[in-house]
Amino acid sequence: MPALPTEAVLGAWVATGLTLFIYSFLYKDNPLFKLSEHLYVGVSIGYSVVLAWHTIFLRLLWEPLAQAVRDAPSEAGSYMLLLPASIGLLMLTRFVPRIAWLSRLAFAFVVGFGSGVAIPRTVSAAILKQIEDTVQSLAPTGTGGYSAFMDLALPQSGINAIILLIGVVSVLFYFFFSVEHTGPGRVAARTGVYFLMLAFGAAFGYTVMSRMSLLIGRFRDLITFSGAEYGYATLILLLVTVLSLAGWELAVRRKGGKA
Amino acid sequence: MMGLAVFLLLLLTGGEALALAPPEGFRILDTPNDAGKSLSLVWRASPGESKDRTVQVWIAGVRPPSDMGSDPVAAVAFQKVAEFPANTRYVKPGDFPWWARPAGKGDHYAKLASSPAFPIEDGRPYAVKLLVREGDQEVWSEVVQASARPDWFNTAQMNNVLFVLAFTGTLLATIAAARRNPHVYLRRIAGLDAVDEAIGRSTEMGRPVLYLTGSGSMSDVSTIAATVILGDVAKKVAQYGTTLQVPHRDPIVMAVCQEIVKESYSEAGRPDAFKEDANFFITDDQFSYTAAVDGIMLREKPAANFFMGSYFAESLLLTETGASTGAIQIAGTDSDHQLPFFVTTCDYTLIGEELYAAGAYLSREPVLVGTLRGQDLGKAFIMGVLVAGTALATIGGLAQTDIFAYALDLFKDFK
Amino acid sequence: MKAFARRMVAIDRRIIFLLIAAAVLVPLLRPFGLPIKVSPEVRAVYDYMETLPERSVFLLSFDFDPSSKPELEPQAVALLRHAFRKNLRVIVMTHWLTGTGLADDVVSTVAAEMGKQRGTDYVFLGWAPGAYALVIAMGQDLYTAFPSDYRKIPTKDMAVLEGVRSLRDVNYLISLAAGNPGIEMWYVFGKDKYRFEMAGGSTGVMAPGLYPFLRSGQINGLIGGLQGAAEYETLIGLTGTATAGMDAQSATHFVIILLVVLCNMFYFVLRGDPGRSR
Amino acid sequence: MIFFKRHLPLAITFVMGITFALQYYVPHPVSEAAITAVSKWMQIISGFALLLGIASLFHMHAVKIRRQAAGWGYSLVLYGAMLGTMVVGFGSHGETKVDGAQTAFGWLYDYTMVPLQGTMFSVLAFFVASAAYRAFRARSREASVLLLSAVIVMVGRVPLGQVLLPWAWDVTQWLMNVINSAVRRAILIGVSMGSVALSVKIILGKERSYLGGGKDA
Repeated sequence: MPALPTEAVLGAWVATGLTLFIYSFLYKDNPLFKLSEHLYVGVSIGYSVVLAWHTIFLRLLWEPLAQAVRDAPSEAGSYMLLLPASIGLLMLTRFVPRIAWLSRLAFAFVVGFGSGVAIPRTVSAAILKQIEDTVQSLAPTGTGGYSAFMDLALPQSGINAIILLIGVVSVLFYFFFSVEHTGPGRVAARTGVYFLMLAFGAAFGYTVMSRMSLLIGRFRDLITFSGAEYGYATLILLLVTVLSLAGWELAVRRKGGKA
Repeated sequence: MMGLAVFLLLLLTGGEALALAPPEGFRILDTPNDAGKSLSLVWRASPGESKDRTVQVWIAGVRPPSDMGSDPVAAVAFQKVAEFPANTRYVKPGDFPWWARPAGKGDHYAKLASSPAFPIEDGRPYAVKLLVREGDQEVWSEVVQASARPDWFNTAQMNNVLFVLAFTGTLLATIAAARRNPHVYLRRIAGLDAVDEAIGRSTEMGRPVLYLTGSGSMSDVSTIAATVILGDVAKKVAQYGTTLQVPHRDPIVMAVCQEIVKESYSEAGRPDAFKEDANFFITDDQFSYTAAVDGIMLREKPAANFFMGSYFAESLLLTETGASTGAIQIAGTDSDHQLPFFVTTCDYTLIGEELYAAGAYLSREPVLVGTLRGQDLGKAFIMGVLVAGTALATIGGLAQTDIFAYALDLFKDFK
Repeated sequence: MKAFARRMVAIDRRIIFLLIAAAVLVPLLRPFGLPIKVSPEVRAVYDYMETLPERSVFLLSFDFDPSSKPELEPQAVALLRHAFRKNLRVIVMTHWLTGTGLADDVVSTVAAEMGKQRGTDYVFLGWAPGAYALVIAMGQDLYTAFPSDYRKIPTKDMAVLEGVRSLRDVNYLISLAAGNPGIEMWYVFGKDKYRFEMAGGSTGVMAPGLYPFLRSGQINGLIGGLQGAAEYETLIGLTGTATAGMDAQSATHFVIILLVVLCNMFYFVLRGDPGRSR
Repeated sequence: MIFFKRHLPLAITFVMGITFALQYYVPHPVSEAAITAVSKWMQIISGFALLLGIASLFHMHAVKIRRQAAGWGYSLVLYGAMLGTMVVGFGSHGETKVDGAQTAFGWLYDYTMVPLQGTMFSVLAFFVASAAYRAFRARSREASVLLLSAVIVMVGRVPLGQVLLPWAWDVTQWLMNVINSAVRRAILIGVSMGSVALSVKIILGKERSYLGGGKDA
């Protein structure tokens, strides 16, 4: 087997170490965990700054602006990009208390635009389209007739359309606050609750699935890095982490403080 | 009936014997509700259309009147821009709403968009004709003319506009009504009934009440609701004479909560019992905060834990520890991804909008109450539409009629 | 009985941590390879990809960051392999800043493995800010939204983008999303207006919330979590990391179910015990 | 002054909101051009917004260090990591790979950020397990229904479950496509009405919390 490049082996050691430090939180909140947590936030911010600089300020702002000005220095349109840049700068006045109110103009611009574009699109995609798909003819027509109508396994079958309608209406009713949940209202609201619970159960199952997948992904890396070509990084670092935790625990106890 | 079948059979088998007829009712129009540079063709369906018969679209730009010859159409060169089987491009139900229908049901409708091969310009007239072919037979339609233009309003989305306007109007009306009378009827939220029980038990056991406001900032609706509910809880805590602990992650939320708790103690007639350090800041860091709160739960064993506001992954760690200390736990959150965990680990959970409703219910703040009421009316309307719409669609389906489309189309999404 | 239950409930939770670690480790080291059943929502994506003619434009948006890598990277790899095998033109981008490097790694690796050329067979546009504003900008003109790709090569005149002016020229779009901006935003601001066909791939956490959009046809298919990725791997006949992880997935699910059952048994036994439960 | 500080922002919000809500219904090229231009601007403005967020984090930790508040050492670590990444990043011209070879910036991303971010959330798998054992109780009829449905989905979604209990797969499909769709649709409609209501209130100036910062007077 060809030897791995040094930086890959080094990388494996760093990655494994950080992973194990974070897992040390399972024992309890401790300095190793806090260290890697802050390291993570720091690296993320650093990475974002670098990428944002290159993408926004160079690629989207500076280069097109310079290009436009070079091509047509006398046309006002070439300087158009200075407008959003100055609105953006207004946002940063937040840090100067005396003129902080100027940032409101920028926020007003952004929030106004965002609210405006959202209204018709939300109505279209999340209200009208959803109503359209729920309101269906329940007449058993088309191929298959009655047996297809009653087929639970077919998501679009008539019986499922009825269940869907009951579900949507009863859950909407559960979140309806102008009527007391008594009499027929109670039946509807209880139906809504059971629909909600079934769906939450499904969400619960999917969330568990998701969390386990993440763990599997991390463990796969740890297994890879425990190999001989990486110098048994995982095994050695596991030992180091456990020993450091023990040392820390001992030191804290001796000081009589609480861990 | 029989005669028709025979006729159709003749048409299919002895097609060659029958002469091909030109398309009937052929017309051309500017494509409605678009950004221009496009024309639409409409013609009626005719019997005998099959995949063996094809339709070709030929188009020519008509020269402007200035250099027009004696016959503008004859003088220009037609170009073939599209070809498709004759049994395609029918108008299907649902393609257009009844108030903006360029062609009747069952007609053919074909859109011609500008393309590099044949650019269509706005404002310039174009002549179009169809060629119908089957086997070695060919027949031309008449030549029709139209010009394209961009439109200023998409009439197909009229229902969307109406919905937005009606909802806005309702909202303004309900907010105005709530300003006049903030005590409009709102149903009691079941989870709130448990608050008394939980605080009562804390008092009996002589243990503190723990209240968390979530991870949101003061601009989140859920945090606002959480602080309102805190006011209610604090008042009861003051009345019962037990202790309250509110650990925080956000200094601003903490400052607001301090004021709220202080006021609650005054309202309860126990300003002397108020302690400044009931609200305290731990850290803004998600997991360190969680570890610290878990520590409080294990050491001080509060008998009632409240989790209101928005939560992320920390919810599970918090409620699990709380459950293990045997506390009554009441949660309320709009973080739907955490709701399943709250429901299984807490005794009562305010789900999603219930949290906002509880906030409005307790605070009687006109904008909150009015918004809740407005949304309620909207929901009632939608529930009505769903039930009535399904009934109409079913009756329509059974009776094979489209008459209800006039109502149903209003609640479809058209482009 | 009660004493036993009380002792069992009070066991140190670190024992449970070890149990779940074992449930992951053992199957990863000793896989047993169970067959994977394909759901209709995943098959729909595969079937649509199969209908696309060669050189169709396929846009894959990596709307996630490294925290969802184990779930969404296998999906991305499977989809890219399929797209490259079908000789589609592949455009890759991301809405998530911190996912940029990851997306670049994945697309470069799969392209190299399938012998595809950057610039002629695929392009990685990188990240750009704006989320929904970016989608609108792309819908009108791809080249002002992304004047150059991630490697700073101008996008104009790139062979892979020939004839592509905006999102209207995209044949199929899949957003692999771990949250917002993601699938819903691509629909609301993209597909709804610019009329391309689209599907979604998501983390397990997100998937249930996307079913209303699937049902109404707003997305034409949905790949959910690692299981969805394994199903897609099965469909294209190339087993990858997702399939390899499914045994561990099975094991952990059954451990969790066992724990829930035990929890409720002890809870049932201890009913009415003061201080434990009400 | 009050005009600039209070009325002008509200006016801007109102005009922008109304204009771009109406824009949706106008297919004319003029309207398309308007939204394209403003979207393009928004991209750049959101770049500054990102900067704003980063700067306030910067500020918060600076305060912590200066006051030597509890755990200020970790803030120092955060600073070091951030500045280090920036130096390396700008040194590599923001490139993670050059001609197929990894740059120092790329190395930093691949071996620190990716594992750190990935691990933070995988820790939750352990807590799910411990909560499953200690807290997921069928304490009411509702919670029992929830747990039952969760168990079926957990069985139905993995190969082992499909072998042991084949019906669980079908039930899971039904739960997801019918029950789950219905509930999510109702929630979607409700939440969307809430967000439309919020947008309307913002445009009409009835909701102003987004303006925040800076006193009126």
